[in-house]
Amino acid sequence: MNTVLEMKGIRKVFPGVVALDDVNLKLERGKVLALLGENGAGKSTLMKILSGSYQPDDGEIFLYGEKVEIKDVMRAKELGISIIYQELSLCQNLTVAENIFALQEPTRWGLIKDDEIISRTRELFEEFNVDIDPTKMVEELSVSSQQMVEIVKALSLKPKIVIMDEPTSALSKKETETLFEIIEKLQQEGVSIIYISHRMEEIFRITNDVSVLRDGKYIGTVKTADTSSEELIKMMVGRTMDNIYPVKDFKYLRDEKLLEVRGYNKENYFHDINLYVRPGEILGLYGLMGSGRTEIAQGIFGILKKDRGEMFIHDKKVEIKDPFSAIQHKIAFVTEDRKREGLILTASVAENATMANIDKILNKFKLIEDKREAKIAKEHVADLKVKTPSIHQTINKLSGGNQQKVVISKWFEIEPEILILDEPTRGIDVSAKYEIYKLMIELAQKGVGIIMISSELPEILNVSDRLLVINKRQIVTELDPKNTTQEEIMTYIAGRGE
Amino acid sequence: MQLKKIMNNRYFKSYGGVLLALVGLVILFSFLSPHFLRTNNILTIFNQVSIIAILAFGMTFVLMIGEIDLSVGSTLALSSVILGIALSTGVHPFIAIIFTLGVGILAGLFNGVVSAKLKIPSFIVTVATMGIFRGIGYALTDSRPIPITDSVILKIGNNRFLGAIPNAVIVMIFILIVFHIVLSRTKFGRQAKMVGGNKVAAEYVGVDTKKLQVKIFMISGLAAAVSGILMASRLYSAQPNTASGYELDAIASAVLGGTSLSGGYGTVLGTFIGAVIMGVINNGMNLVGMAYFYQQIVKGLIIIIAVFIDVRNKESILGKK
Amino acid sequence: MQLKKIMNNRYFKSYGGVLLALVGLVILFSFLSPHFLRTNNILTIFNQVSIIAILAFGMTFVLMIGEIDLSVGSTLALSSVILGIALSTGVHPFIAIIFTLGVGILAGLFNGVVSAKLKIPSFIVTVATMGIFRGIGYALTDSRPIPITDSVILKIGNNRFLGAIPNAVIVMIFILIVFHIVLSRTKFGRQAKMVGGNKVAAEYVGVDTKKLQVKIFMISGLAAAVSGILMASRLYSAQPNTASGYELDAIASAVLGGTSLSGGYGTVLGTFIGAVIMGVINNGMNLVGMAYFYQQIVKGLIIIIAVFIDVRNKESILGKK
Amino acid sequence: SGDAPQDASTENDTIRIGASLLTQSHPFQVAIKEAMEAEAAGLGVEIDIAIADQDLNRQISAIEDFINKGVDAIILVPVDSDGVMGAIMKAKEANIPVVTVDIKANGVEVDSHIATDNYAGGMIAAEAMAQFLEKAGDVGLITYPEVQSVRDRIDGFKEIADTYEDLNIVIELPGRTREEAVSASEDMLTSNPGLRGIFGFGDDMAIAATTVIGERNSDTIVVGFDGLEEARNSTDADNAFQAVVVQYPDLMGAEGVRNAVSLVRGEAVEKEVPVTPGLYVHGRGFVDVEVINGKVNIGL
Ligand SMILES: Nc1ncnc2c1ncn2[C@@H]1O[C@H](COP(=O)(O)OP(=O)(O)OP(=O)(O)O)[C@@H](O)[C@H]1O
Ligand SMILES: Nc1ncnc2c1ncn2[C@@H]1O[C@H](COP(=O)(O)OP(=O)(O)OP(=O)(O)O)[C@@H](O)[C@H]1O
Ligand SMILES: [Mg+2]
Ligand SMILES: [Mg+2]
Repeated sequence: MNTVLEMKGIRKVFPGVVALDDVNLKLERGKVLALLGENGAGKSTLMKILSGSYQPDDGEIFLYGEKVEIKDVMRAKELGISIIYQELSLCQNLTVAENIFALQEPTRWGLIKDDEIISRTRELFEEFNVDIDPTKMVEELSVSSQQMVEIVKALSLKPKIVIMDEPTSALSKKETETLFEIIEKLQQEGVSIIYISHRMEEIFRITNDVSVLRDGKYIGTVKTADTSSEELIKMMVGRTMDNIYPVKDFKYLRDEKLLEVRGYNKENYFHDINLYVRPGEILGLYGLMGSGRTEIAQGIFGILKKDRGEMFIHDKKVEIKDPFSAIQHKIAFVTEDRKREGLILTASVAENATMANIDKILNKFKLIEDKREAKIAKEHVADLKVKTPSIHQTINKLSGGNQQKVVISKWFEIEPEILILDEPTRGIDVSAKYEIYKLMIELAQKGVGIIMISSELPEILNVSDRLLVINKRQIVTELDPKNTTQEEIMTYIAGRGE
Repeated sequence: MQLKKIMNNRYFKSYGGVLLALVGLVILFSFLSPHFLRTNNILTIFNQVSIIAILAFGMTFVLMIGEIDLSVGSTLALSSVILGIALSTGVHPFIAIIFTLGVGILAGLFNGVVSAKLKIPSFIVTVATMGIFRGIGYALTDSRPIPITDSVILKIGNNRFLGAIPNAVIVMIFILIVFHIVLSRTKFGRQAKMVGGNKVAAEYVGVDTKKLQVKIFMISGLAAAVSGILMASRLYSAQPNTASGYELDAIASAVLGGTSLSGGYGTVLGTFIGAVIMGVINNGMNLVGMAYFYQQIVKGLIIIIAVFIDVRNKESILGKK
Repeated sequence: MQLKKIMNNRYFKSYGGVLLALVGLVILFSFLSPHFLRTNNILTIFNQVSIIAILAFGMTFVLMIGEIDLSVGSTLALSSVILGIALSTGVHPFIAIIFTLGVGILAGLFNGVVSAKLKIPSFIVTVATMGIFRGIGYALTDSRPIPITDSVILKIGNNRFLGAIPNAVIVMIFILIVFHIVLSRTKFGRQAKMVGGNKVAAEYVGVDTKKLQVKIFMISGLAAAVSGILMASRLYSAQPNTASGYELDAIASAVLGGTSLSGGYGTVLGTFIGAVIMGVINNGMNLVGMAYFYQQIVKGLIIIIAVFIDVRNKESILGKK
Repeated sequence: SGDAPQDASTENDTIRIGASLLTQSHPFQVAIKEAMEAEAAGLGVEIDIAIADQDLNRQISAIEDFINKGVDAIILVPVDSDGVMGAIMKAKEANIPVVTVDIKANGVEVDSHIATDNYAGGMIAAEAMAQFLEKAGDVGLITYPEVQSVRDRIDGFKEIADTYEDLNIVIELPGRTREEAVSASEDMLTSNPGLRGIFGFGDDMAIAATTVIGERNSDTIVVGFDGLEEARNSTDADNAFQAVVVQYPDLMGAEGVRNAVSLVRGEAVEKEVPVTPGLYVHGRGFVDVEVINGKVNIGL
């Protein structure tokens, strides 16, 4: 008997939402099962039921053929189930080692043996080929390092089943490779893995089977080897999609510099940045983790204060000293960390959608007009197919991908001329990605200049008109995405060394 | 179903729980005392509540952005001392009022600037200014009350509008309406809500969070100064030792009314309901003639129960895990 | 460089700022009063500080998990009343002490259960129990102090260990060491830190956050009861009206000592330094003979400055954008 | 707004009195309260007692509630002499007689006022201090400047102290509760090692000073105020506590209720019932005192 886990007839209802309806799942020993579905399909909810954070309204779970009740997180751990959550869940105020050994600390006379925690963390990092200082505070780490800590933390328990909910969305290329090696090793040790991702190439590379959910319903399971990306998309979306990337049939509208940055510099953050973007052009920024792309964007947007350099918009010199003045100059910035920088989690979908330009929802008495707000919010929800029971739903109740859509949509309200997107499609499903690309093209058609930061090479190569490669906080080269390859790009980065 | 429709109404969601608690209390006390439901007593309750309520209206703004203002009682006292001093120099009462409001705003400015610009937690800043403002009030008066004799000022807190509704209640309702609209319907209020929900995200859409914080403390200071004027009038004197401990009542009113202490949620109208609950408890227990110790105990229990009803109500509407 | 090494030391990072503020105050007052630096006065300061400090040690746990306990002053008073009553029934002082500590823990249990299990904000719960516990204290004594005559109890707060160090200081240091170790070195303390840093993450790891919260309020109640015993002994009587307003001093001590009000950061040792700063301010101003109003003003300003130094110090070490 | 009293009389015949007291956290005020309750029980009248917690606004609210409830008479220990005026005027508008106890009301006439003269009491304390110290020496005061009655005592004390050239008040520290008074005493003895006397505005403060002096083996003496049992016992004992000015809260409380009842029944009462404070001295018990024309004579 090779079946490790079976979930049968799982149902879970949230107010206004049937998140899961009669869902089945089967996991084999030493296999990687992909769980696929659009944003809000119920993947995370199903996994939270398996890991004990949610209780199902109906359905049964069998482990090694025996029925089990997973009443809380501790129980799941005891049963050998470990999870890497979609949202980072580390304690920022503790060190790396303290996070990894949370609740498992070795003690002597009731006192935690700090030295042992650190040395054992080192051993774990060596085993999994991770390079992070165990004594560092988590708040000092980059997002991707935090994600690696999260992964090691889940594996430190020597689980039989590991759930990975979009583990790579916060990882750079190099770390993604490390993760794949880890997965391979785990498989050989007989560990079973449930793997959630919106990146097709990953699914085909590392998984054995694929189960698909749509709108909380179980659609089916196929062998990865016997299927194609088209078929999977059809199962997910319910229809065929001819193209993953919409066609942009122009490079730019006018050969003029909409935004130009000359000699931007901030010690320790970015050096001698020269770049420009034309109306209707999509400029891609590619680089490895820590290469400083986010910081460059933050510099342009006035969050990081440059110590040298000039900026021109429509050839006029401008001084951007804070986000307010950036917005005054019609610059919009979709940040990469939606929870920390993008969303008001306590507010509704409507309030989040309109927050970048409140003036737009004021009536002639300068008072907020509920109707205007609702109209705008409904447009956004419809345009980006945001899955929510109502525009008044508190946004933290939405699935991750749907939250991301709202984060992007809010910037449309300032009618930006320059749009900076930092990892805009992180955690977004294929059809929504398509919608976002289409939106970018529509904006470009209207003359907006777009700067897109992405860690996904296929995306950056297909979507951008011009590509800048960033390494060590500098621009190393400019490439034409239509006439280059992934390999060529990597040589610019690898060539310069780490 | 009709009931379900009501239950799902957005306003019922916001206020349902506290209103329920309030109605419960009113029913309780009208059984316990025949005097409770008389028009005159109702007006008395609103009058008694007015000072705390106005403080709490200002406090709602402060709590909304996730900060706290423990200095409101002291600001109230200082303002009323300033009013007393100004009047005693013989200036026109109108000028004296303007001046007093100015001092209240200035006190708020100080709290706001020190907390926002020097990045000191507002709890600490306002614990400190709680002592500082009161100390200044004592120093200015040598800790003696200043009698208020000006008839205009005395009318504000003691007369009744059209012979029916106490002026203080009119003032309170006026501020209630203005503050409620500002918080729930203006850009400024929306920004405050954003800052309370996620400061970084608010900064990224161009909100100057420091300036906003300063303004919000100024609103709280202004509210305290208005209360200070009402207080001086009601007490026929400016008392430097007045209103100590009122900060906690103001905060409790706001939280009873559904304002979150960690920011992001709250309405001025809810705070008003919260303040009325506190007033009904105090008045009702006095009418019943309950002994002092038991008043303290019962008040505490009622506050817990009222918040519990509200928490339960929100949960049952919003659902839970 | 040597200095840089010191500046980067973990302990300097934690305590550097407050210690700097403390040293500054000590230098200031030793210039202002020739009596300030005498051994006996230093011991007096520690003795005077002991009660607030012990409250603040318990408060540090509560603040660590992002909650607040405003009832500590009332719990202190209630505990000391219980001690007085127990002694007056003639039980052995040892039994009376155990009983008193039990009541303190029970008070904490109530706060913890109501806030954690009923999901009512601890601010509201403890504002309410602040009134409830004190009301009970008044009701039990009919608001009259109970004289304490038992020699064992009187020794606790008034005698000196080996004729030199006041017993209350010994008790304080003992609790300081135990609490510091529990918070910084045990699993329990680590869980508290996790809950304060990221409650959801702590729950995902399997921390029973509710149970933890209950325990933490019990610790705060225990600390208040210990303070209550010292207080009764020091005053030769159990006073139901004692220690009102101490909660703010306790919180201020903890925050001065680097504890964050939003949870996740803080040490008991830091809190101790904070409490000593408060004690030095009070004692120093008394020695100088400063008038009452100015004491309030100056104390407020010093608190702001001390926290500012600490904030600046942390910023300059960690660097900023 | 004048309909309330009639309601009450039609509802039942027992006389109902509302009393608003300064605080419950002070034994002196507790003694007043208990005397009132005892007297009311004896006279067969109902009494409702509300505690203002030293908050004038709360006191006024309590009076308003009494008026709405339709009590027949109101007894007050005013939180503040000036500030209570408005509330008293409201009571008068509603035709409810008002009696003040312990602290008087300014700017408005009440039907009866029963009180110790705190100012005179302060003078007596200073005179006693001067006698014990043979008219010379440094003296410290423990004060509570926020409270009117305490200010009166301190002012009275200062008036007499000023008449003795060598009797110097060198320090005044706040000590609003017994524990604060302990710290204040410690600190004033530290900074003034030659201090010869401490005046505590209340029993708690005097007792606190006495214990601190005892711990330090100093020969400083203490004079107190209020003179309830605990303080008188301490005065009798062999320690620093030499004398205490005695008030008679029980007499004042009882007299207040009696006058209130008389007023309701339409009987005449005395407008002013002054209660001269006494002086209780170590080893002597009560001694004769008299205050005339700003001079104090003590039968020591
Ligand atoms: N706590 C909650 N309260 C209310 N609704 C919820 C809650 N959690 C999830 N939902 C809803 O349940 C549905 C499924 O959400 P879930 O997070 O499982 O989606 P997902 O498949 O993981 O999507 P994504 O790819 O965007 O992460 C969504 O419609 C979401 O809005
Ligand atoms: N000391 C720190 N404290 C908090 N966050 C940090 C710290 N150092 C780096 N980070 C964060 O880590 C992230 C990654 O670093 P960086 O921004 O330099 O790389 P990047 O090119 O933007 O890469 P990516 O977009 O893949 O994260 C950034 O978002 C940065 O804000
Ligand atoms: Mg998900
Ligand atoms: Mg980045």
